Amino acid sequence: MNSPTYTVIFYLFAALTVFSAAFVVFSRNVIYSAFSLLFTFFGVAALYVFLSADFLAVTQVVVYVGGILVLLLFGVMFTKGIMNTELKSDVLHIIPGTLILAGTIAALLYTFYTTHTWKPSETQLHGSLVERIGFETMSHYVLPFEMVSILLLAALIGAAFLARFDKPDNNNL
Amino acid sequence: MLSLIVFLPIIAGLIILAVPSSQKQIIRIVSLLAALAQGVVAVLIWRAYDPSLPGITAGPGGSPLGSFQFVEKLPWIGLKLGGLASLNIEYFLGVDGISVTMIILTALVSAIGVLSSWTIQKQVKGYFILYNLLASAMMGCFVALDFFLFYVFWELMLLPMYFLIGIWGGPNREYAAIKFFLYTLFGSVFMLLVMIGLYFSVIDPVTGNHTFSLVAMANQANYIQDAILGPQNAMWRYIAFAVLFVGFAIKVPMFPFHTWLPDAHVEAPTPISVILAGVLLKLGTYGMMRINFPLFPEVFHASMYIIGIFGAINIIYGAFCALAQQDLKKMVAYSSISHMGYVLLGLAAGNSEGMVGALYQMFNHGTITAMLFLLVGVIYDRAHTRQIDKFGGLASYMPVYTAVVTIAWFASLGLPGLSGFISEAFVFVGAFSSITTRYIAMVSVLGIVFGAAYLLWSLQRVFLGKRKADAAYDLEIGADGHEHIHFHDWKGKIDLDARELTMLVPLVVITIFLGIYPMPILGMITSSVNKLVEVLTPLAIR
Amino acid sequence: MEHLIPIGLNHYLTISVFLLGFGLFAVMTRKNAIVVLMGVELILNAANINFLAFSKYNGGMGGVMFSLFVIVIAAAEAAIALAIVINIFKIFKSVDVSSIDTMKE
Amino acid sequence: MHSLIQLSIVVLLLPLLSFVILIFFNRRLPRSGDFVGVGILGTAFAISAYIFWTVIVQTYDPAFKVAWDFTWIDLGKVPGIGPLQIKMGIVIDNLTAIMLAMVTLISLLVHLYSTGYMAGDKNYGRYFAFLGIFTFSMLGIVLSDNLFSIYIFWELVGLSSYLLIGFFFEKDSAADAQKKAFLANRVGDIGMWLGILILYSQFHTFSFTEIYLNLAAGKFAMSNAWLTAAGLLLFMGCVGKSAQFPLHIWLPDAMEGPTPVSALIHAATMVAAGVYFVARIFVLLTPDALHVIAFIGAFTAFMAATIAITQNDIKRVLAYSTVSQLGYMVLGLGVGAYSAALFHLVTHAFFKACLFLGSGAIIHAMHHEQDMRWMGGLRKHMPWTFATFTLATLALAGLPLTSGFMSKDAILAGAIGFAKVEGGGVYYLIPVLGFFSAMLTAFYMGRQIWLVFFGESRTHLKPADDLHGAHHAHAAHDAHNDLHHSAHEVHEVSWNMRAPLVILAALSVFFVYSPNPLDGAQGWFMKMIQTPATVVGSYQTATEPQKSAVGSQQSATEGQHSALSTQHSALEPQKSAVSSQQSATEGQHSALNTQHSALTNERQAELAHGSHAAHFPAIYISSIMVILGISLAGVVFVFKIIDPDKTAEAIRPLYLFSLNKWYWDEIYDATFIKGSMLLSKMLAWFDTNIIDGFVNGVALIVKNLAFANNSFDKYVVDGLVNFTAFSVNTTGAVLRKLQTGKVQTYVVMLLAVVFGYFVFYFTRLIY
Repeated sequence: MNSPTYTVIFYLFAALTVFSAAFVVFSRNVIYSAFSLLFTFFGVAALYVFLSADFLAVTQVVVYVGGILVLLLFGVMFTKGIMNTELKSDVLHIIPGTLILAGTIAALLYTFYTTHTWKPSETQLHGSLVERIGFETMSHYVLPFEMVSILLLAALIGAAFLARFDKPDNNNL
Repeated sequence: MLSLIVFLPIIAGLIILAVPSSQKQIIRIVSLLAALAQGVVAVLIWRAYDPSLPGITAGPGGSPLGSFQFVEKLPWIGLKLGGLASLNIEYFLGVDGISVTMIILTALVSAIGVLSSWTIQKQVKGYFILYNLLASAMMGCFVALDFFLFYVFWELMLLPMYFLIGIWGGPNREYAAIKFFLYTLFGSVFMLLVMIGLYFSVIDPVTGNHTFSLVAMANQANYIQDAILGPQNAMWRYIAFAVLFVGFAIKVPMFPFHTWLPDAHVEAPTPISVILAGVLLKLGTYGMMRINFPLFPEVFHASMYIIGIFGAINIIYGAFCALAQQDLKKMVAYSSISHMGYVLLGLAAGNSEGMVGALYQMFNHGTITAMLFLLVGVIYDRAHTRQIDKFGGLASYMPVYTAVVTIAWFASLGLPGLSGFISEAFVFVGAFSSITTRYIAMVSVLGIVFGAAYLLWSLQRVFLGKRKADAAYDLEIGADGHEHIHFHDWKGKIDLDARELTMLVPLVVITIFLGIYPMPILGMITSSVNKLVEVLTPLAIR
Repeated sequence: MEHLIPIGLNHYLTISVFLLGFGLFAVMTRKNAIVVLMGVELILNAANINFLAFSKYNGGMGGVMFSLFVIVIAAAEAAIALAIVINIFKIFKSVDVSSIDTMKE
Repeated sequence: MHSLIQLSIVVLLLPLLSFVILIFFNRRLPRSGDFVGVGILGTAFAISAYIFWTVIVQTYDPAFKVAWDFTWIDLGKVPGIGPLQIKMGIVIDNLTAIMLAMVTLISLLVHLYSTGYMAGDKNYGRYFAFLGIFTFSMLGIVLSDNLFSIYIFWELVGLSSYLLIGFFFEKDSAADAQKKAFLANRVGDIGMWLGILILYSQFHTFSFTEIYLNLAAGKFAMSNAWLTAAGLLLFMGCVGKSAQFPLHIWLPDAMEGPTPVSALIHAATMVAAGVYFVARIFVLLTPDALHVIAFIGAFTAFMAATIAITQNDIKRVLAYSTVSQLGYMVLGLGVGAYSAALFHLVTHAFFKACLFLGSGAIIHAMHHEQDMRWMGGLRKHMPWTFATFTLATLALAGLPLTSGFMSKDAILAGAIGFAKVEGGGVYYLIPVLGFFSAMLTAFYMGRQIWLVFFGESRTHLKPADDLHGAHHAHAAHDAHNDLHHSAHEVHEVSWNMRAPLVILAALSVFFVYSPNPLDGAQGWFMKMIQTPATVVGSYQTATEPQKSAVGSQQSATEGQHSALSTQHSALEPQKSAVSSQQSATEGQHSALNTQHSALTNERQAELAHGSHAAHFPAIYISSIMVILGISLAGVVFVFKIIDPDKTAEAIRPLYLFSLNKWYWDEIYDATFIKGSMLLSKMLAWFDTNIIDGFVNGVALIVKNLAFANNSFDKYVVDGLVNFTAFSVNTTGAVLRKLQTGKVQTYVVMLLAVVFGYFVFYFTRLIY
């Protein structure tokens, strides 16, 4: 499946992801970053499709785009609503930040491209994984699955508890 | 079953962790329930125990199942140490006659201790969590058959003890706590070295690997000939024995390593004193019987005389020091030094009578000394002093208390009909029957007289006669025209109240019953002790 | 140029490296707590990409499952984090992370 | 199980039952439940009287014996020994039956008496409970068939004596006395315990019969000296319990207890337990041990008699006379007059109990006045007491027609015979001391009778400052009344205190024991209690040939061997099982008898013969001595020919020596008590300062080293110190900068480090 269209589409999505991610980071406006994060997530989802993990792609879209991102935006608006601070957010120790950013990226890329000893195995994943994910979830990963669900429940309750207002003794939380 | 009895208190501790610290009553009740459950399991073990199996060494075919009971054996830590060797440590629990009595004792004393902790008001949550941790560690020491596991529990015991003395103790508690801690740590460091040495000199006959299993170590055939602690290195074996012995002797405590005991007791709160004297001291002698002697039988046989001399010194020296004390609790502390001397003497005898006496003395000293410390705590709660000359004539005003004290005191001085006598008698019978310790026994019989002397003297000064001029309580004429006493800022009952009676009465009953009919305990230990004696006697004499 | 086509493992890794770098950068530099959270999300996505890529080219299901769990946990984390942010605002009257230095001394 | 055994078990447990009932319920029961004690003791006495009847009167057999035992402790299969069990058991022979009846009877009478004497005490019920546990443990001693259980009950008797002496524990004197008694007994007990240990270490058994069989079979591996030592150590128990010199000091102080208690415990039963015990172990005592015992007994008898002369407290006179009489019994055992000594034990128990109860009646009537100097003239007021007291006194003094005469005379006869057999010399000291003490006894008892009952009441002579003596709390105000009209207040005691006096007095007349008032040997007692055959004769013939005629020695040893073979045959089944125990004991008892006949233990034979020969001389001498003593008392106190005070002045040192009880208390206090106190103080000091000091010292040394080092730095390399301080400052400043508290700064650092690692890694990778 190395048709040029495939490659082109891949590069499109890759670029979308990376640039929007960069925009997320570098834009000064929280709202903008939030929206560009939306594109990043879409791009990642697309990459998941390329990685033949369609189920995950859907989950990505549903959870991230439908959940987290809305949550973030909600938080942004929300905080804006209750607080009248401007949405510009300035930065601190920018120099070490950039240095480390560049350094990390460079180092990692260097590693990848110098030590290219990846040996792709013969049995690669193909096609849709939904069924296998279902099997795995119910067979191998049933315990993590349960634990994760409990964790999620606890997290939601905790979030609700933490975020509630009108308790005067919130200050000691 | 054993895992259950070991980890019950820790579970209780976890539950307590979840209880908000304001709910003191719930915390207390939870740990009381845990202690009672532990007691129930102990009773089950006692009933299900088969006294015919000897224990000590492996049964037929090198497997412990033939001789130990309730065995639980799982691989626990298996490390490849590269060039050195592979470190395989087992989670190996089991019970024989030597440990089953101690299990019962531990369960009993920890339950009593929880009851007497009821009056602790300061940081109840932390106190009971530490207490339960301590209880688990003690129980673990008694059931562990893997040296490494034993060591883990042994060290695990120190920490809670340190804090329990250092936080809930008396005025001079930090000093006492750190002293206790350093002393015991000093001992256990050497124990660690010997443990490693033993590991590399013993081969498990079943698996063929090195092993920490005490059962395998107790069989001299499993030693590598030219290993560091193998049969050929006599000198190293002597050194290892001495070092290990010191490690345990500190816990006993044996003269001259005993000075941590009086301080620790005087500073510790009553329940901790009860635990300390009731169970922890036994761990020293238990360690000797389980580890020190059967692993180095020939060294033990060579050093019986010295051990006996130390035992005699403990007996007489402790009695004399107790005679001179002004502080009631300190006197009791020295008395327990003296009584542990009997255990040492019985062990030194190296024959069945002596060993049985020693083991039985360990049990009885656990119950009796627990009683003594509880009683001292009772009077301390009321009068806020333990100075003997601050009392006098209490017998007229606290009859029940006096009666219990009299029983406890006489049990401690070895009155026939109470359990202490039988054990002391057996210790002497054994020590005299073995030619090695005959003259030592003849000397240490003096301990009987001086024991009676200090106990009766304190009894007279505290309870008999009339109230002293500077006593810690006042006389007043009650409504019924009789004289009563009242202690300053003590609101409760003057005589023993219900809680104190529930602590004391079981101990009294046990003391009397075992004094009249000792077989319930002796029947369990005899076969193991006979086996142990057989292991200890060199082939030449056997 | 020939190693840009066909699409191989390195491509995905590269993307994930970029996402990771940006995420780190956000976490390091941005003062607005919410942007910091976004950075965290980016990092998580980078990790996911790695997982999936490796599991695709290795043929195992482990990576897939793991990234699934990562997504779930990310959701939980986002919820909690936002709640925390709101609390932070309640206490410090701002979402400026750099102004929250009560741990100092 | 033999029916007698069952009955005896019932007798043994009844007093314990009374103790349990009374200690728990005395507050709830009417009259504090004294009727419980009396009733239960009555039952016990009835049963033991039946046992006595069956054993002594019906089966009139000197060798009567039933035994029964059960396994108390099972030590399993002990390496080197084999199966090892410790048995508890009961043996009933004539001696046991007699003691049983005697103990229960006296205990019953004392219970009855106490209902009058102790009436109105605030711990009335507890008192009877203590009497119950005492009786229980005393019966235990009597019935035991092995050393271990005897030791157990021995100590229990000590406990109950402790409790009863200190019954008025508010009095410091009582508290001291009880402590003293218990400790003195303990000293004796450890000796006894060591003796038991010696025997056990040889035979791994505590049972009398097995030990004796093994001994007779020559299984005693240690040297003969050890056997003597074992005998003497066991005798130490008797020394403690029967208040022999040098442990006699506790008995007079024990009079701090209630008077009935003194009668029961410290005159009749408990102190006699020592003698009983020596009788039980009599057969294993070597001649050397017996010599020591005889001398100790004689010395004690003499010393106590001399002390008793000058005492003024009515109870103390009796106490010392008790010590003296116990000395007689021990002497009798020592000289081999076995049956005579036990005979004296029984007779003495009755008349001494009578004397104590009488003195109790007097004290009761005199409102707790115990000093004989302030009594007098009680004859008219208390006729019953007077009559019984006098009769008992005559028995104690050993006048003919009384029980005391027969027994004491038999002992003295034995002493003479002993001296003859041992070849005179120093051994004649024993009979001499004995006779002299007989005279002294007569003298001080005459003095007591006179001071108490005759003359006029001297209550008003009492100096006022003596009122607040060591009497009861309310003695003082009572004595005040005595000052004015005591004579009218003194009156005869009530019936429940009178009846015991009468019964006991009746039991101290001769015909109870023997038809012939001059010869106790014709009585049932001396016929029933016969000297048992010693089991150490073999060692004698082996080690000390000169002791026995060499001529007959071979025959002796041969006969003994044959006896041993018969014994083994009897020994084997006896080892087997509990069921066959009784028959087995019968069997080897006969074996012992055959051994007795075969062994021709000449020493005992000669002793018996000698004492028989010395019978009539003893009668004459002792009667003369007694007459002398009484007449002397009369001369001094009745006819006032010699003024006691002047005599006392004349021989003041001797007088003081006797009045202060030979200064034993002072000596012991100066040596043992003070010594051990000092030692304990020293050791405690050593403990806190040396040992603990060493522990703390180590820490201190380390600390001081650090300090020294520190000061060195400070004063020598100051600049270095300054530089250190400076550098520390700067580093601190820098580090503080780093520690911003901002999360992101930390993240930056972290990542910087990670990145640094990358760099390091790649450089290493490249080169």
